[in-house]
Amino acid sequence: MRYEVRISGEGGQGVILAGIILAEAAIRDGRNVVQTQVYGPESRGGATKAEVIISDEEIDYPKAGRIDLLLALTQEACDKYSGDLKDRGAMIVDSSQVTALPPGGFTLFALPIIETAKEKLGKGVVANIVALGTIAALSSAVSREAIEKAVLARVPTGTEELNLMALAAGFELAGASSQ
Amino acid sequence: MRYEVRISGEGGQGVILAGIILAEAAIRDGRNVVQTQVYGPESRGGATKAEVIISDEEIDYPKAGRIDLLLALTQEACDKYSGDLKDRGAMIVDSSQVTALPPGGFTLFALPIIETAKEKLGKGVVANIVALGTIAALSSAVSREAIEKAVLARVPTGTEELNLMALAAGFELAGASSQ
Amino acid sequence: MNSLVHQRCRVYTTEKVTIRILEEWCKGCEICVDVCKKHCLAMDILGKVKVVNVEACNKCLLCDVLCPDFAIAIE
Amino acid sequence: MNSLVHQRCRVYTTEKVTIRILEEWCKGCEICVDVCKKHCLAMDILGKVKVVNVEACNKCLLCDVLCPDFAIAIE
Amino acid sequence: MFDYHEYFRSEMMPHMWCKGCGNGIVLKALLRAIHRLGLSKDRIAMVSGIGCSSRLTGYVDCNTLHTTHGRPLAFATGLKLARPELTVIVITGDGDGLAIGGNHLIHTARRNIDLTCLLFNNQIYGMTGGQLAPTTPEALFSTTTPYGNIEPNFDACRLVQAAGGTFVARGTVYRAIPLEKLIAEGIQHKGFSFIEVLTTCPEIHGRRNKLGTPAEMLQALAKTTLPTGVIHQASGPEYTEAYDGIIAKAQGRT
Amino acid sequence: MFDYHEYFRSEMMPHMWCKGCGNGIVLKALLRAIHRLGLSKDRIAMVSGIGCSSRLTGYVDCNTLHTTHGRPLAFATGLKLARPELTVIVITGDGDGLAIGGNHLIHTARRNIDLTCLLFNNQIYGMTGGQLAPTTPEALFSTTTPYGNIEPNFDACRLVQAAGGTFVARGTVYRAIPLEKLIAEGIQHKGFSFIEVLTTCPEIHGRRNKLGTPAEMLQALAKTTLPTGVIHQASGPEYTEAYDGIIAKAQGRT
Amino acid sequence: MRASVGLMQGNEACARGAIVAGCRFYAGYPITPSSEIAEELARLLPQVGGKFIQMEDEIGAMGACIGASLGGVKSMTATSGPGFSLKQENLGYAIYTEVPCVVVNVMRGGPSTGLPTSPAQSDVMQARWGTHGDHPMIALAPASVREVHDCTIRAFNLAERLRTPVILLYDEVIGHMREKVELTDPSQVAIVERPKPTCPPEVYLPYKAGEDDVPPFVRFGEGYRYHVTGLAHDERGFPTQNPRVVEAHQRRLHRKVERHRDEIAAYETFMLEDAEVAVFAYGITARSARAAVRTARSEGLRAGLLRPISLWPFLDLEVGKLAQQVKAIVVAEMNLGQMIYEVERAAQGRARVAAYQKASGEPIHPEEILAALQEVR
Amino acid sequence: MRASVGLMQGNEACARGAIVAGCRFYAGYPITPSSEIAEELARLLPQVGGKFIQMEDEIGAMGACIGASLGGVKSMTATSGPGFSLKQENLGYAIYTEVPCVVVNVMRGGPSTGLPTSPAQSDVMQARWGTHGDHPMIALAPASVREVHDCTIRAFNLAERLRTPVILLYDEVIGHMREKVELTDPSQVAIVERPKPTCPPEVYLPYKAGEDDVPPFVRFGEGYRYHVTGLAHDERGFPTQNPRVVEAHQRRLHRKVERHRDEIAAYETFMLEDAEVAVFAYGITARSARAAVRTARSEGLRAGLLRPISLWPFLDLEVGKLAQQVKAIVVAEMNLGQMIYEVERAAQGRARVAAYQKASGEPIHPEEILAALQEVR
Ligand SMILES: Cc1ncc(C[n+]2csc(CCOP(=O)(O)OP(=O)(O)O)c2C)c(N)n1
Ligand SMILES: Cc1ncc(C[n+]2csc(CCOP(=O)(O)OP(=O)(O)O)c2C)c(N)n1
Ligand code: SF4
Ligand code: SF4
Ligand code: SF4
Ligand code: SF4
Ligand code: SF4
Ligand code: SF4
Ligand SMILES: [Mg+2]
Ligand SMILES: [Mg+2]
Repeated sequence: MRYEVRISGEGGQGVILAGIILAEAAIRDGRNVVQTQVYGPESRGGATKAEVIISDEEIDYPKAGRIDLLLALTQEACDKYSGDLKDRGAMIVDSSQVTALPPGGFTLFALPIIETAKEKLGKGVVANIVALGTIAALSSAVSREAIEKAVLARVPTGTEELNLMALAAGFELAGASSQ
Repeated sequence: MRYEVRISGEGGQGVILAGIILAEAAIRDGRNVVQTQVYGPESRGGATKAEVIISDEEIDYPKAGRIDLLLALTQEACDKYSGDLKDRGAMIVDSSQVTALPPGGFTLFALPIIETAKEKLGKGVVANIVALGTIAALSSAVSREAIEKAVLARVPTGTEELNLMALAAGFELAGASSQ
Repeated sequence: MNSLVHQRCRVYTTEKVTIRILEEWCKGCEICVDVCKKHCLAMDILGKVKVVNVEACNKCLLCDVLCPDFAIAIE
Repeated sequence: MNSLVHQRCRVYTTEKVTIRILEEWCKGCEICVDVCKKHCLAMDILGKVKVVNVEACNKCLLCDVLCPDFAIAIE
Repeated sequence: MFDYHEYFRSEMMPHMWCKGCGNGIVLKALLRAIHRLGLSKDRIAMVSGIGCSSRLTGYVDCNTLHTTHGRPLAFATGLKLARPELTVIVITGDGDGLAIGGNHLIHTARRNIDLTCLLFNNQIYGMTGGQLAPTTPEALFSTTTPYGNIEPNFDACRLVQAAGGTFVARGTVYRAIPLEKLIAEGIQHKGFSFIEVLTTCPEIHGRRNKLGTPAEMLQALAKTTLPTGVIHQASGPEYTEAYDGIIAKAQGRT
Repeated sequence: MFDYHEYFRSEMMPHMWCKGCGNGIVLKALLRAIHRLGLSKDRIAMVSGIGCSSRLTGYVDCNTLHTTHGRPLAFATGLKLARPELTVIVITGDGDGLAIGGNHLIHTARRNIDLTCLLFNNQIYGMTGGQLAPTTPEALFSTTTPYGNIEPNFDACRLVQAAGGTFVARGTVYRAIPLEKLIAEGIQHKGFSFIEVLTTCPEIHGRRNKLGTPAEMLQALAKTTLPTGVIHQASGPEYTEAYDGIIAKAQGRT
Repeated sequence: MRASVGLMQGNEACARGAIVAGCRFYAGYPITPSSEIAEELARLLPQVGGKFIQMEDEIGAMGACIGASLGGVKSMTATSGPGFSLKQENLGYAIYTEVPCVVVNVMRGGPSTGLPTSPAQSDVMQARWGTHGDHPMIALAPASVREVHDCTIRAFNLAERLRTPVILLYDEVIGHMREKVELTDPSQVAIVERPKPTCPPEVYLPYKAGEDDVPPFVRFGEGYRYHVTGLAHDERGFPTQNPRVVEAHQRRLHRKVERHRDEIAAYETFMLEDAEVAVFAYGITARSARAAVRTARSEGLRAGLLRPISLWPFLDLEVGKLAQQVKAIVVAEMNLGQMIYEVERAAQGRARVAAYQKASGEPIHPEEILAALQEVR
Repeated sequence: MRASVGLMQGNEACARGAIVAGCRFYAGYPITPSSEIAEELARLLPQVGGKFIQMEDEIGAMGACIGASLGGVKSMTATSGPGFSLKQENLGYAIYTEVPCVVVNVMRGGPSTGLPTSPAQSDVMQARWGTHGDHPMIALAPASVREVHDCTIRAFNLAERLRTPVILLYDEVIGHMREKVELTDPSQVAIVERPKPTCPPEVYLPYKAGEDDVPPFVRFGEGYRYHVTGLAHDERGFPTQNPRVVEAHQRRLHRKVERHRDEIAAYETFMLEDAEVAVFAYGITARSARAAVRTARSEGLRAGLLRPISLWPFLDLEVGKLAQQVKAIVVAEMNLGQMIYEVERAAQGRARVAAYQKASGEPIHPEEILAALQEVR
């Protein structure tokens, strides 16, 4: 089964890194994976996105087209990148940033991702890891063990603790919401 | 009938100009003509040549291959460029410069072209025009009237007289020789 | 067209000076805030510039001249 | 190989100096003739250089150094 | 007061430059200089290469030509020869004008053709994401000098002067009013005018090398050790005028 | 006494240069300089572009590379980086090195890589039959300036110095012994050495502009108003050595 | 400038044709065997008020040419192999931004520096495909001095008519040989000017084409202020990444040339009516082929010649028809196989396609083609 | 450098493959979307004692690459469309002087500046014909990150083995995407070194080839002093205009590649055994084609895929055979018609050849190919 995830936000939020970690987690789970992103001047500042396609089969077409799960950290990203979300797909948005939602039938999870990062963890920069936690929790994309290891393998030494906490916070947010 | 003339000598002797004048004379006679020459570094100093093909029909292949008349002003030119002279073709050489002749069956005219230019006309530079006179006289390539007009049209003003004399001297040399 | 752009501006004005802010275009670089020696300007929570003390403005024009985004104009 | 080249040279010699001319290579530019203040050199009728006064040579080497064609050597 | 918006193509604005990028400040100075000189938009042609800075031509409502990387001076030379009556302004970057386009720069300077060239020196290749430029200071990092840059950099003004440029100046985005004046003087100068503008790339170059906020980077330019202002000015025959002499000669008029 | 023939490829001699062409005199000076320094032929690489002067590499019995028009310095840069132990000498013309190849010249100078570049300035494009060069004096004729040249010309030494060259010298074929010394010094200099050689093209340039016999053209060079000798010398980190520092860093050895 | 009968060199004919066509700007960089075009224009252009500049390299020359054309002046550049390679990037720019100009490549032996003073026909595929990205191409290949002159004029006419660069390809022999030529009075020659907008500046869209896919063109400085960019652009000339706009533009560029195929296509047939074997040859080689066909006929072999004058777009239809008629087509070229690929493609297996190829730096002799014809008879 | 399973970007895989292949020199000039190759090698090369230099332009980069290769170091350069156009002259030099090197072109939308961050497949004909003069060409077109890695190694091996530049062509999507890859241990990878002379310097002829048409190669500075020139040259490397020598050299160059066609040729077939319609697609498009073929099969359409991995020399034989087997071949490419010309030629009318072309800057979607297959079924 092909599973398509799109993580979107704004330049500097670590959206690409989140995509890479998600992809690496999937590999740890023994699955095939392709990760793509936006390039070029239009990705500086402004809205940006990373896409991860996970599958047990070979992945032929590498671009996302029918998104299973979309995460948007900003309103602009949500406006720009939610078009390809499949019918009845999952949409995770940052509840403080995204206020206007696109039309369509999807399962919405509005979570205070950035706030959690800033306030609970004291570091706005780990919002992307919190976001990853919510994705891992709300989908069957990757296992918890895999995403934890993947996070540890990518983050700068000395920040492991913080990032694990951020991930856990994401799981928690999602748990609270999906209950 | 295709008639091929090759005029050869050394850079600076005016061999190319002679070829051009011969070609222009042929045009005055109402004939078709193509003129070609050697290009490139190897034509500086050293041996050089100009070829003129004259015909009443269209001239397809523009390069000389079976030369009807070859003129060589230097030994080097003669060595290098006499190869394509056709069997029983005509070869005009400067008698003071060319001493070793190539093997083969041809009609030879060894004429003191350079000497004539230098001594009779007092100007070594008109050797090419003397040479033209010999060619016109010894072949049916162009009419005398045409070659005279062609010479006049090309030479610098003020030198018309000298060049016509040079041409006449060429005719004379040839006349003397073909008698 | 000019007037159209002007209509989109937020205007702060006193007798001496008018400061126009084209919020749409402001990218929030904070250059204007930094260069204003009179502390007239500050960033709002959405990362756009706002005028906090129009009275203090001495029309030095630094903000106007140095805003890379044509988002602030002093008249 | 050197000696082969040397064998092809025309040699003019006195006790003080040996002038070698590699006629084959001389292009007749007359530079050597012009720069020789001692008038040792001249052109022959075939446009090659020849030594006309080897005695006068003071080994200034100008001809050797300035011949562009490696056609004259002073020893 | 003067309104920049008169010179914009509204469809193209706001511009694509990053938050705090110095390019916008140069654009402003340029527009003020044009305005100050009272030039008609119809009579101005702007020619640029490829790079962040070179995107400028897209924003200005005159005759604009966004060429290939490094070649704007060559295109501009042809255009100027075809239409000497146009004011031709060339916009280039330190990569565009000094790396791939360095040869056109020195030859255009040598010919002394009446173009005004603004070289945006932000010490980096901005557009392509931060590779080494021939202006990147030694020891700084870029994506292609991960161990620090070992290459000495060009003094663009010195180079252009040595090549024969007759108006050579340097300004900075921090001193935007003097910059405007330099640009105006450059445009008025008959012959090739070269104005190097020290500008900032906070997004790519600043971030990687921790050079501070956009405002801090601007302020750092105030302390440049390079000379600023008009560095060299000379007079000499201008190329299109000299060519008029050739035409007169060819037509037997002299 | 020293015998040039030791350095020749006998199959390629005599050379193709015209009667009286200055190139042969430069070749001589170069061979003497090499001999004087006692360099082994195996350890010398000569790299040239395209032009009469660039044909030089064909004649010398060492590792020789006759590249594309204007690019010898780029090829040489790669070669030198691959084999820093080789003495790399670049032969170029005023068209090859200053027209089409001008950019490589200034960038090679900037990098200060240990190459020795001899630029044969004969004021013309010899090989292609006498077109304008960026060194052709104003008002002179060439096949592409039938009404006289209107372009100012480059001062190559000034340009290279402004670009950052650390050894800049000018010699003439008339003063062939000092030239030999300049070349030797250039080769010994650590870093980029540039030697402009004022030489003559009697066959094409001289003839068209009635500049006299080959000997007269040589002698005219004695009166050049351009400075000769070593014009500039400085020290600075040499590029391949600096790169060794990068390797040490990357390998954690510093 | 009054032309008539005379001896003229190929490169000179090119320069003169350019002047007749209205060319008033030339930027170039010398290279054998094309330099005479530049040298001639350096002399002629200022006489008619035009301008000549020798640039620092071929890249700059191509750029200056485009700049001048945008200034409203008909422009040209000429070069040979190595220089043609260098011009490719800016040539693509001219195609994409639809700036008319004429680019001449006098072909010499290659690759690389090769044989600077010898003829070849080995840049014909490069002429089609040399620049990166998708692009249409128009290229003409004259076979005589007279035809060089006329094709140069046609090249300008097509370039201006279709707002695109046109390439003129001929080899060193044609470029350097002098031939008797008879030229039409310049005043009798049809000259095409670029299509001008009829609308006022406010509504002018520089890349909006009408029916014929050619957008009207106005030079810089006439009040129609617009933007020209080599980035993908919309009808206003502004950069876009909109896939539909990009695709539409790309397709229009191709269609522009495609739909004017008949206006561009030019060829000559010789004794082809009843031919059973044919030669396909262009440029200098076609002259030898004509001689070979004559001889073949005299020896009883029903041979004929198809001589394309326009090389690109390729004469698919004509070659397709030919393949139906004849048993075999001999493709004779001075290269190791270039246009033969196109002939094979167009022939679709309907006739045998045989090669006669030569890459020695010498022109192909009629007897060589005759032998090739005899082999496939 | 121990490789195993991991996430890797296409351009990174290229850089890593180069290191495994023994590449120790890179000269380049940044351009999107190829820059990551340079950036990665700027980091990796000095770690293994190699060298990286950013040159002043692409022309210089190509030149430096050739210079370094003559110095005995395996060398590479990478670029995209505009830079690839600029490299053409020196690329021809490398072919003609037989200097091995690898040239990567990560294709983006074009022509001209085009769409710098969008994929395209529109430089494949340029890869074959971009430089002037007759020349053979080898080009590989990987379709996955893993294949980029392996093809880079193969490119070096072929380049060294055959003393010729090898081109690696892939598009922006392949260059930028990250994918799970499983890499062989570098120590298990077969690495080819250039053929060395066995004779002493006195008798070494740098351009005299043996049986296999590849002359042995010795780097500069080893006592085998010789001359390298882009002029036509003889076996000693010295300039010549002798027609026989020139022709022989030209033909050997072509034969050198031609005779090793089997070593070079690489392709993949997918469900082709019993196919009645086939897709011909390479690079990124082949991935969509594979998906389309799967779906077609599931819908009862006997479709298959021929995916060339080596683009040049063209797979004439394989396509010829395919044309005999199937009813129709859909050539799907991200351009307005390039490899389709070759397919048409090789098919010789035996199968219908249909095009699916896209030039919008977006990759072709599987459903588009599926529709094209259904149309020709
Ligand atoms: C021939 C070619 N090579 C490379 C590029 C890629 N490229 C685009 S902009 C650029 C450098 C931009 O640097 P600079 O000129 O300093 O402009 P900036 O973005 O810094 O303003 C490069 C290398 C290109 N477009 N064309
Ligand atoms: C790309 C390219 N453009 C042009 C040429 C033609 N060309 C060969 S040599 C030359 C100029 C030579 O002048 P210069 O470098 O001064 O050398 P000289 O012959 O005067 O020694 C030119 C333009 C070429 N070979 N390649
Ligand atoms: S004009 Fe000067 S004082 Fe007024 S807001 Fe701007 S910077 Fe501050
Ligand atoms: S300088 Fe301009 S863009 Fe920056 S914060 Fe101030 S108004 Fe906004
Ligand atoms: S060494 Fe001096 S004196 Fe002797 S021949 Fe030569 S130039 Fe004359
Ligand atoms: S300088 Fe040399 S080539 Fe010239 S005349 Fe003297 S010996 Fe002969
Ligand atoms: S990348 Fe740098 S130069 Fe480019 S727009 Fe952003 S800040 Fe400005
Ligand atoms: S053309 Fe000039 S530079 Fe070239 S060899 Fe002849 S004299 Fe020397
Ligand atoms: Mg920059
Ligand atoms: Mg020169």
